[in-house]
Amino acid sequence: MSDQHLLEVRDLVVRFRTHDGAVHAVNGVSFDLAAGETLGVAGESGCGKSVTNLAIVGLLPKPAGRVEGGSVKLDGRELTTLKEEELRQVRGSEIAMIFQDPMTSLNPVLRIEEQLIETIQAHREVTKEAARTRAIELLTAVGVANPESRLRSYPHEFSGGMRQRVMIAMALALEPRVLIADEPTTALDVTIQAQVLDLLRRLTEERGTATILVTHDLGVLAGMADRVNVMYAGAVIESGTTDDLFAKPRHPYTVGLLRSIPRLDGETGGKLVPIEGRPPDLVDAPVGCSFYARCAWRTDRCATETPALLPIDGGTGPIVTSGPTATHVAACFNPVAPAEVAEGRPLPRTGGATR
Amino acid sequence: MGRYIVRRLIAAIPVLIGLSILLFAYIRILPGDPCVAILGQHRTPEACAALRENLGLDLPLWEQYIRYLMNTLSGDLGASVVNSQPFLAEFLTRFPGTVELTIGALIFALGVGVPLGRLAARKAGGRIDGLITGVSLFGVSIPVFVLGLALVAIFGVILEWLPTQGRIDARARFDATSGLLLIDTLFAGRLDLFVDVVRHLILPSIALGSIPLAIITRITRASVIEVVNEDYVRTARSKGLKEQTVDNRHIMRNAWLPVTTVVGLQAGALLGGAVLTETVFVWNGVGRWVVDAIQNRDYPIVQSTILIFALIFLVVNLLVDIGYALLNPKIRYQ
Amino acid sequence: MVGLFCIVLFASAAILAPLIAPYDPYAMNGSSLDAPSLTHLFGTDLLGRDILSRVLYGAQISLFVGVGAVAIALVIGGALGAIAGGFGGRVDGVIMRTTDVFLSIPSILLAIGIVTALGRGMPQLTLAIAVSYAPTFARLLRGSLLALREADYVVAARTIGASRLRILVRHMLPNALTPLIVQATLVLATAIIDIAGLGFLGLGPTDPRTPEWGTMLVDARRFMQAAPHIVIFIGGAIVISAIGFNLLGDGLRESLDPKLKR
Amino acid sequence: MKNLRIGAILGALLMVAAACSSTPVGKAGGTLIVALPGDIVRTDAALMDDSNTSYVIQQVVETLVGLEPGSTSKVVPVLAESYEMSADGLTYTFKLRSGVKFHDGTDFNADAVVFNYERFIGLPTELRDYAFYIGDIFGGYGSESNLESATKIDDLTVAIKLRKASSNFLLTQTLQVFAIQSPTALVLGKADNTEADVTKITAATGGAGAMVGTGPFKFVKWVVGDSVEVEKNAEYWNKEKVAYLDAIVFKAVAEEAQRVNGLATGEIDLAQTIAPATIAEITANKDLQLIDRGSSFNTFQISMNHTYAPISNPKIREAIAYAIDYDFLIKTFYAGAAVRATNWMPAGVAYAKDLNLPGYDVEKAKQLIAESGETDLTIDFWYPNDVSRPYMPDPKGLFEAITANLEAVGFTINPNSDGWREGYLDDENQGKYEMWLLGWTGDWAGPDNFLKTAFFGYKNGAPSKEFAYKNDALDKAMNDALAAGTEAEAKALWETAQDLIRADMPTVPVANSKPQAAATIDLKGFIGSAALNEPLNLVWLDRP
Repeated sequence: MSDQHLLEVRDLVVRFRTHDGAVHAVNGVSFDLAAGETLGVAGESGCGKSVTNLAIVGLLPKPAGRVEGGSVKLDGRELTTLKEEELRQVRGSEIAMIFQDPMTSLNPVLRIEEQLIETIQAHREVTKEAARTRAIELLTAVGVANPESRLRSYPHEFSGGMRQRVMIAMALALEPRVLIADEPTTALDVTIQAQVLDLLRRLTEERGTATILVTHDLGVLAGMADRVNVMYAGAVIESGTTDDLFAKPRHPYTVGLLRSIPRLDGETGGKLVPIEGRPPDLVDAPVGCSFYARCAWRTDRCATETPALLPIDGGTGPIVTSGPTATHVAACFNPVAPAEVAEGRPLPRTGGATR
Repeated sequence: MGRYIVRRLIAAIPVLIGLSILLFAYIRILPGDPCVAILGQHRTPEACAALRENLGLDLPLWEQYIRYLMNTLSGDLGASVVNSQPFLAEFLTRFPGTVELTIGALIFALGVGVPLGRLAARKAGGRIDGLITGVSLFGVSIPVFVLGLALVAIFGVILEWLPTQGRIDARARFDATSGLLLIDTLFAGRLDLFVDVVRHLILPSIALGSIPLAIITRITRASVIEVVNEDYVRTARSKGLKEQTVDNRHIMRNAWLPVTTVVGLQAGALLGGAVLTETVFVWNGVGRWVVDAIQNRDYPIVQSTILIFALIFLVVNLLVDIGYALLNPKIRYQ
Repeated sequence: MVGLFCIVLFASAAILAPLIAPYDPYAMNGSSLDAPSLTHLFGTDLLGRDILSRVLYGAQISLFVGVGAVAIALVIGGALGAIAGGFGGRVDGVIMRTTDVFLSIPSILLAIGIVTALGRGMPQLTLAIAVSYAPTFARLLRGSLLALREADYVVAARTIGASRLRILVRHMLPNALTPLIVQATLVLATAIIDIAGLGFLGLGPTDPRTPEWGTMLVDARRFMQAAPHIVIFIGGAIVISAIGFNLLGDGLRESLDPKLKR
Repeated sequence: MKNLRIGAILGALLMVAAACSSTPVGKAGGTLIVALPGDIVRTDAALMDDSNTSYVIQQVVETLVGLEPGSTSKVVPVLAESYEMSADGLTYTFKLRSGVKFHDGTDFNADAVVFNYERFIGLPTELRDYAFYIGDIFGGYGSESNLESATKIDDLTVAIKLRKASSNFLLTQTLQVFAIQSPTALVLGKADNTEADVTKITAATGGAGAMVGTGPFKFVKWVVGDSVEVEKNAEYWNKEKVAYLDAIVFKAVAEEAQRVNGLATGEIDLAQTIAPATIAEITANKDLQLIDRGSSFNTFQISMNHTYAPISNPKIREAIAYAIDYDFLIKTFYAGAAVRATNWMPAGVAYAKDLNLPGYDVEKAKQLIAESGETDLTIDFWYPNDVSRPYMPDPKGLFEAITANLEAVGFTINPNSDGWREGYLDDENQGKYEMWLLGWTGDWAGPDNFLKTAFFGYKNGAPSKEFAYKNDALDKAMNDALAAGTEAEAKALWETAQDLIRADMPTVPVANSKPQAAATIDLKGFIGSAALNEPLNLVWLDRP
């Protein structure tokens, strides 16, 4: 491929070994990320969003979690087969991460200073002084007042929003090319959320950092992401530019997601409709469409055959996997017609509702 | 920090008062004449009269208690019934032995327990973990005196690797100045004797340290397993820190906290266990002394030893809490 | 599994001792210090008494004193803990400072002090062990109760105007008992070791013929070289029982209280 | 009477000769580690009343007269070169050795002896409770003491005057209690501090002035609760008996097993007493030697207090004597190193005769119980739970076996025990026990030491509270025997006394044991003595 993407994930499979059997956490996820692009990932809890991210940087919990297939390439360099030491050098400096809960993601017994400096010194041969200067710059950049004195503080002396700013500063400390932000604002107050998101967008834009933004908040995605992947049961089931996806969602699950959040844009008549049922148990290897049990649009075919991620209109042209012209794809045999999006459809009460 | 210590000291006051009341009551609930309990066989009517006067046995209880408290605070902790030696002087000659023994046991327990716990946590669920858990179960289930007897028989008598009794080779005829032989021998420049003292310490330390070892192993394992799954450890890894840095700085700095608390609580168990260990290993310490005192109905010695041991326990726990606070900034600034 | 096996072994030895013991534990019916043989599976002691029978009857003493002591400790400690945790305030303060006092004394020393003051004997031994463990139970129950005070269903019961006592007895206690039961099992292991320890220090039962493990161990110690099997059998009995209760306690902890699972 | 004393003097002369006989030349040097069953109690010889202290003190301070090594009855001169008794038996004149110096460099002379003996007479009231023997042997202090005065005749001659004649005087003066200590040191150590707080007396507690004598070893230090260290006195007056060893450390090792372990590992060179249970182990170890101490010098008995029923009934006491399986006890607990007691004193003591005591006979015991008419056969029975004694190596085991014997004939036993030093001895002495285990190791080889001092002599004119055994005829016989004019008279009176005791069976003597010691095979020149007077200056270590 001539236009190599910054990050290419292909058919990623992750399994967890537990006492109850293997959990199929990620089942063949593929996506690309171009430089400077922001990819949103949406989906319910436990659908494999975070696991995918951890798998990319090789931080799956050991020894239970394992990448069992697929590849992850950063600038064409295969990451899944790297030695731990090589992977370590990638982490933090080329791919950085921000986690959901700023309250627990910072080490409570270490000063902010130590946590920032160790990040820098882990990858750069710099003096402690230089690292400290850099740390102050970073804190200033994320809007921490009195950075010099705040460096001496411990995490518990910061508010949640401030802590997340520190996390962002830490993640951007080495100017990584990819930033993975895993629900960065979920744990924050709504008023703070906006500030932090704003900061994040500003800093990534300034630096041209490609970002994967994971959230279950579609509202956030609408404002932040260039493209959106919707995940369900360890797989991407719909993908497209943010505009495409929000305007014409095709997969029944995406539709469900959109209908289950309040619309702030003043559109009336849209009642809040929860998606009935629960995501499937990932212990059993999935057969057929994983959304089958909860799907109002299901057909018999869905029960036995797994739908592939294909362009929504059955187009035959080349599939664009990144950028503003990305092809809108969905994994569904019986996509939702645009007309039905607003109204929804009741869940059929017959046959196989529980699996 | 200073305020924290002061607050902890103030919190210890009611406990000390309660302890003094308990021990004050102890001698008075003993069957028979307190004069017999306190002066013993060699009592004379004059001595009894003097004692009554001194303790005010005819006064109301609260006044007697005040006297007891004043005496105790002024360092008068009573005297031995057997040889009339004042408690404190005799205690101080034996205390260094107990200090070395308990510290030896603690070093053994921490030095082996923490690495074992870390190893078990790293291999959690595996065969090594199972083995370590089994060993720690055994350690917590085997009484000090049974283990002591076994160690003496195996490593002392059969293999002749290590000495079985006492704190130092009696042939060395060494003049201890502080009574802490590890320090005394070093100061005297007697490296050979220092080694000898260490060799004498090994078996008793293992016997006494086995239960704390087992507990520390378990708590370290549990604590590391818990910390390993903390978000900040994932953060540390995601920053690309070396595994060693993650381990030492991020995991252990936090995992130490519960271990520290347990070490403090084990201080009491160590002092109690010293009583049995010293008996088994003919160790010249407070424990062996208090056993003799019990057999001889030397109540003032028993009473004051309990007081001092309780004080040590409180002080050690205060130190542990301060250490905990130093390790845990959240407490420090509260 | 192993734990259960040890417990069953220990408990059945204790309960069935009169039935399964091959000899009267007091009868001097063998020659002195016999090695294990078919007639005396564990050999005999200095006075020619059958060691197997004595070890079996010894289990009885450890079990009775141990269970008795832990039961008393549970009742005393439980009551104090319930009052402290259930009502709080000044009562709580007084009770907790009192337990602090007792906890500051090493438990074996406390037990020694009590036995010396009250005199030797099984009831005294039981009480001494009980007093040294009661404070732990009091603290534990109080802790659980305090945590439960903020539990939703307790708050709910309070808002509908249930009396404090009723809330304590009906809503809080049943939910706070689990850790107490687990702790009691673990303490049983320690109690067995402590009983033997007191026996080892010569503070065992008044009748020196009583087959108490610690007392027997001191006697056997002199024959460590000549008849090591005696020390091994008695020491083994103590260790196996303690392992049993420790394993049972761990097992209970894991099955009853997943929160405590570590 | 005269014969008796002349005998003693002859013995003394013989001893002098024996001392000159050639002994194999030992190897000088080395430190000997001696395990004692307990720590010493005092460093002031006058305040001593236990065998551990005595064992240490005898190496350091010396008496005017002593016992020949290995003997329990042969009096030999030590610091006195010779002695003679006046015709009325009241004055003993000691000719002192010249050129003897105390360890502090001061001279040993008549002044020193007078100082010490005046101290024995007028010990401060507050210290008298600590000095059991002096008061016991002389019947009190001051004007009550049988010691009237000690007078300096010249620099090397002292006359000691008694109030009434006492045939055991010389023998008692061999006790370590009557050792001569340096007066200078005693003053320095505040030995007679009139505040009489014994803790302020450094001479008694191991500080300044402690144990300053003339012996072959000098006191170095006492680590209370643990060990006592003495070192060679190179200036010892008896040039032929200057110690081979450089030093001795006496370690308190209460645990019998640890004494043998220590011998096996080389941490101990000499265990002063060992448990009979460990004899087999010691003989099996080729690096160790068992040391036999010859004849027995002790009696182990089942003690009884006649205040209590059914003990008060002589038939019951006789029945108890028939109920005991003596052979089993001796075989099991003494490993054969004991003999069945035939008397209340061991066979070697003067005038001791076989009293034909009851043997093991269950039927006879039952029959006597039936005849006694007693219906309540419950007895409170006590044993000490923290010691072993030479005559009673395993009190608990003996107690268990004896209890089983007694229950077999129909008694009901209430088992009791207490710690030795403050509890047991005090309580049995106060008459609180009905039946208990106790014995006596002889201090000197006179019948009075066993029958009178240890057992049945009246205290303050009345039966002792200990046994509450009232027999005025016996008390009179014993007192008369001590003051008897002729040997024949003494013999007759002592035999009468023994018959009286046998008839009443006040207690049940069980065994006379031969307490053994054990040592590393390298230990040479050790002369065991049943009285435990074992000077270690003659001992050497045959090791490179």
